Amino acid sequence: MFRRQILKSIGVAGLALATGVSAACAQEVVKVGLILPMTGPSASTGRQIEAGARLWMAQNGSTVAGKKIELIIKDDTGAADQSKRLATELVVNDKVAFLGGFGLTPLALSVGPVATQAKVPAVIMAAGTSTIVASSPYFVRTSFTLPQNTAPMAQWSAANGIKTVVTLVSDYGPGLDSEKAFKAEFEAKGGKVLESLRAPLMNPEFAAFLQKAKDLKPDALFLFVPSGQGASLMKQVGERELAKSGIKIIGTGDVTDDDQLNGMGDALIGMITSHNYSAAHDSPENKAYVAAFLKANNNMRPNFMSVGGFDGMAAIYKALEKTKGDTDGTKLVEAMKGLAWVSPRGPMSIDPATRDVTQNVYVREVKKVDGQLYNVEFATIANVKGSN
Amino acid sequence: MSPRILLESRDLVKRFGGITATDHVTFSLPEGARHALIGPNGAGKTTFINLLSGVLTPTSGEIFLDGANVTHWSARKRAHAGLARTFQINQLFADLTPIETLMLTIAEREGEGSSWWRPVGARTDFVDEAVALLAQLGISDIAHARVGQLAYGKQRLLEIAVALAQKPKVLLLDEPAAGVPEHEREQILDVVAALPKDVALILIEHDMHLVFRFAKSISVLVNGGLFVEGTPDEIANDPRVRQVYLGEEEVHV
Amino acid sequence: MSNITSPSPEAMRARAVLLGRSRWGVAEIIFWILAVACYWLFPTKLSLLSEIAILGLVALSVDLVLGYAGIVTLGQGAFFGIGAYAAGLAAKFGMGTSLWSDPVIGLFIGGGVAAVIGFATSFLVLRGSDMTRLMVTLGVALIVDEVVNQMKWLTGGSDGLQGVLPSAVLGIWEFDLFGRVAFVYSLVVLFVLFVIARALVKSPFGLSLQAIKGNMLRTRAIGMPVNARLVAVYTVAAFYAGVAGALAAQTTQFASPDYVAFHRSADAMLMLVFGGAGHLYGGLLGSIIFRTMQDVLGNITPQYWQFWLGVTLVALVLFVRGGILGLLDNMLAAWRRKGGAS
Amino acid sequence: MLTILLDGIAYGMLLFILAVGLCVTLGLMNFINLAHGTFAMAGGYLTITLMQKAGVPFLLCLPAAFIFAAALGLVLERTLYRHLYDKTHLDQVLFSIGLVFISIAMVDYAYGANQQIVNLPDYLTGRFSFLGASIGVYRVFVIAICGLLVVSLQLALTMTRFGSRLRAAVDDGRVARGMGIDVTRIFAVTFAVGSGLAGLGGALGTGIISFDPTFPLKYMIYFLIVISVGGTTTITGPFLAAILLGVADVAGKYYVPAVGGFIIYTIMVVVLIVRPQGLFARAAAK
Repeated sequence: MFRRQILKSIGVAGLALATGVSAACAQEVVKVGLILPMTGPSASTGRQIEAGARLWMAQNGSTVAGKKIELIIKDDTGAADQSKRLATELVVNDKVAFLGGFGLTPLALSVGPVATQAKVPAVIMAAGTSTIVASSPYFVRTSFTLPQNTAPMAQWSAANGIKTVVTLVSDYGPGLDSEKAFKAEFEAKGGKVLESLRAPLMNPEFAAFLQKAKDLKPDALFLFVPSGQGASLMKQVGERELAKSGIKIIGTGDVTDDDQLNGMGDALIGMITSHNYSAAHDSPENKAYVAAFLKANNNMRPNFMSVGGFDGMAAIYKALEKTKGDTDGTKLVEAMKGLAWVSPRGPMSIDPATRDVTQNVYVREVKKVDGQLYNVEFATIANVKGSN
Repeated sequence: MSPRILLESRDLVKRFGGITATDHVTFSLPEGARHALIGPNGAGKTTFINLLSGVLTPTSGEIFLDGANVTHWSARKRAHAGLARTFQINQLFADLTPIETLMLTIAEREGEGSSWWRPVGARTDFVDEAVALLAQLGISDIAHARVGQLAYGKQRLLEIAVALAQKPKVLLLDEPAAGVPEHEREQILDVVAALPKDVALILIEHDMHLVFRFAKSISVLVNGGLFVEGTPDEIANDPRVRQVYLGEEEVHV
Repeated sequence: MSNITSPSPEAMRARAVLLGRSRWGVAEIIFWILAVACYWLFPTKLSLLSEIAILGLVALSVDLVLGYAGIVTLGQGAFFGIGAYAAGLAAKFGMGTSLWSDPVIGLFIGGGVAAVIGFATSFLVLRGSDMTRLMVTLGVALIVDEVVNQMKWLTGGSDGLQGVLPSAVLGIWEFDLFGRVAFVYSLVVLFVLFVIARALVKSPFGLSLQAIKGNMLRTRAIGMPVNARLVAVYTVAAFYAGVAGALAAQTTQFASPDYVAFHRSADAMLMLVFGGAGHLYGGLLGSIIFRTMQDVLGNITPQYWQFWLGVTLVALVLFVRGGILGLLDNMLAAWRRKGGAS
Repeated sequence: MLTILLDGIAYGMLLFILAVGLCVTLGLMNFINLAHGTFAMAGGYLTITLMQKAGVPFLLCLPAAFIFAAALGLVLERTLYRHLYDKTHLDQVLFSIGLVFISIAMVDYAYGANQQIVNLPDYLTGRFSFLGASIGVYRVFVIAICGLLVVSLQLALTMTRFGSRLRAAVDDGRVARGMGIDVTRIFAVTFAVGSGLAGLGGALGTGIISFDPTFPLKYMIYFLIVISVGGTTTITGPFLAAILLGVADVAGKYYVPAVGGFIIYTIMVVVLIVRPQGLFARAAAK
């Protein structure tokens, strides 16, 4: 009698709490845990992805294959140890069937081991370094990769009389990725990269680097900075009068981010960038998406991060449909492989071999369209693979 | 044979910018000495003590402790070589208790200061020695109170206890009774008088009554220089000292 | 000194009081029982509890330097980060298989590297006033931060250290997802280091630290090698912070420049002062309250938890002398005076 | 090369205006106010708001920023800082870190986390070439304004009665009080003026440096370097230190970007050890 008493009071209570009760209700509700930087320097990324994801659910209802989808948003403040802890809690306590979000590369990389150990699919809706997906069999990406967005820019530059280029990138994963991709593609096409400059990721002061670029007098200056830093970079580019001294300003779409483009001033007009999404993309799906997004987010213009969130949810819904609601992680990842659909950005698919995103990449020019600055696309490179 | 010289200064000078606080002082303190150092305010008495105890480094001249040239030794090294002192303004550990203060001093003396595994008080012989010292100084009643909250007189006694806990060969007492109310001065006088014979003592004091009762020899410091030295009788009757320092007051020896 | 054969009543009482200083009090034992009980009380919050244990260890290392020896430091976060990277790299190159990546070995590597750097920089802290010590320790922390960011080939720069794969603790307990092993492991390491710190603080060495903090002039007059003691305690504290960093790297299987950031040192000092510096438990208490408050407030208003942190800090300095334990001490003393007990 | 030098001098001058208030208050009351950056941020964000929302011309924002930050300084000093003069350095540090956290959270709430930019008026933008190097108009403007401020500060200190009383109080507070100088009132005024200058520096800074909520933390380190190298007993000490720091920082980032930040922190630690009272100050007899 005495022994049973002890067992009841200490052991059982703890265990029941942890596993028994919550397992029962998993059948009806499928939880999706999004880990986003809602605060800190990349807060704009978190805000855009959340808006994209919620818009998809608003348009496609919150039930798929008989299962009710519940979205849980967690703020990791852009700190990798927080993302990992939140991922563990989402998996262990909330029993999520999907993880998603990951505003920056380090945040995604820290969650890799958790997804692998817990066998839960993790949809990358932002982070752009090419090596991330390979780091865990449960990663699937619906955003973009830097080489994917950078290579077309190099091809266009070589084809349009640009012989020498200086690159200036932020000194972290995606930055180095885009620097390497640009240099490889551009030099393959006969161009010459004079110097690869790197500015610190946190609290960057671009003045000295821009001055150095100006002194090297290249035909063009290639720029990459994370979403959120484009405005202050372009202000200093204007202030240094690089364009006036005959240097063409090129870069990836991260610099002319739709979220900030309008506030950057007319000095930006004429800048050429390459990216996988522009709010001015000419397609019926995009027109509907932008209109709905503006209405739902009091005129905040959607940027490439928002479609990462929007298409991330699309992939989750389609995977659940394929597995008819079965939330087994491995089956879900298998179901995602090879998915293809038309997104507001254009046709896209999940590469079955690498689980990375294959999509069109567009070359665009900054133009003023009825009073607002947009990246107007004028060339398309179809079905660029995410990573090989 | 003449008693061993424990502490000696040769041509000691200390200048602060333009001011000469110690002016070529040559001085020696034999074993068992009961020596008083007197002089008007600003005569450089405390500076001289600070030079002897290593708190200040001399501009020139040398200091010898028990024959060894300690001129450039740190205060810490001199303390280990057997030179202890009290301070004119109490310099104690406010957060510790008297028993802890003495335990610490004894531990440092015995080289046990850096033992970090056994708790304070494991060495019961240290504890007994500390308790005996407190009893000797008559402050056993406040053994476990916070030093910061002790009465000023008790703190002055604790200063002497700490100096004694270092088992010094030479003890420099810097105005031990300064600021102590009248009725408690007697207690300090008795303690100073009862100090062990083999310790050489220098006492800085303004209270002439105490000086003449305690000292076997006296030095008079004026403007940093050694004005005159001698037995209490010689000093009391020396017209120059009277004129410079004692003023017209009649002194009963 | 006449040799007293049978110890006098005062001597007996003095021995009792002095030995009483280091006897484990009831409150202490309850504290640790509760800490262990957390394993069952909060099964879903184990990773948070491990983080609290680790932050407690960093606050304890600041307590040794600030609470006991009186050295103001804004640089303990640097040693935390160094420990994290050293242990992380050991786990990474050990690839989860070889001896190198055994967590306990990792602790000594993390602590050891931090202690070496602590020893090297301890001489900078010996001279100067609070202000210079504050800025020197801050300067050292910034240099470490800069080095971590620049040595990308080793530390992974801003992306952080990838591929940290600690093997099972002592080859037996694999780090599980639920954070059970991580919590027990962190708590055991914290307890072991706490016991050592407690002995150290109650020993003549600890007493000499309090003396140095109390009156530097007198410590030199009684022949204490002050600089040697400060170097020793600064190095030990660096070891403690390094081990905490190693624990963090192993339990989160990650290390990033955020581990060497300024806020790590500021938070550690805040937790300590909040709990009460110079009470040994101040750091532990402070980390529990600080981290739980951050977690609770963080969920309500993620951005503005820092606002409430700032308000508590200002209120703490203006109204509370000596943190919570200081408050308890004063209340206890007041109660004892009123009650006319001893 | 000349461009980098001028950029460095402009940056250095700006740092001096931002830091001078802290140097004097530290020297005067031995008060470690790590939150000095919040007044600079106040000036900066006020300018951003006035220009973006109210379209106030940039030149009007400068005096407005000075007055606003000075008023903020006066209020905080009279209400909170007053209670801290007799507290330990540790308490002062914790108090000011608390203030920094509060200011970061409030600005983050009001303006969001990303960097704010200000579109300067046309007559202040653009560059011209001088001796073959292209010089930013705004940089020259900053050098001019800051140069004016430095000269007027120096004159105020040496010529005016308030200046002499301030210097006496900095040299030895006790003696100054003995001579009947109301040191606390002098401190209140100096604190306000120092904060006002920081606010003005913040407003000027919107053209050169980027403003985000973490500004006070990011620039606290620069202020500490200016104090440790420049010392607190004179005005010229921190001025020379600020210029040295400005040029070293900009040149460092231009020539040896990998090692950039490393240089200035090492300078700080070395100077603190070799000459704790500062590179340029005479040994403070305090």
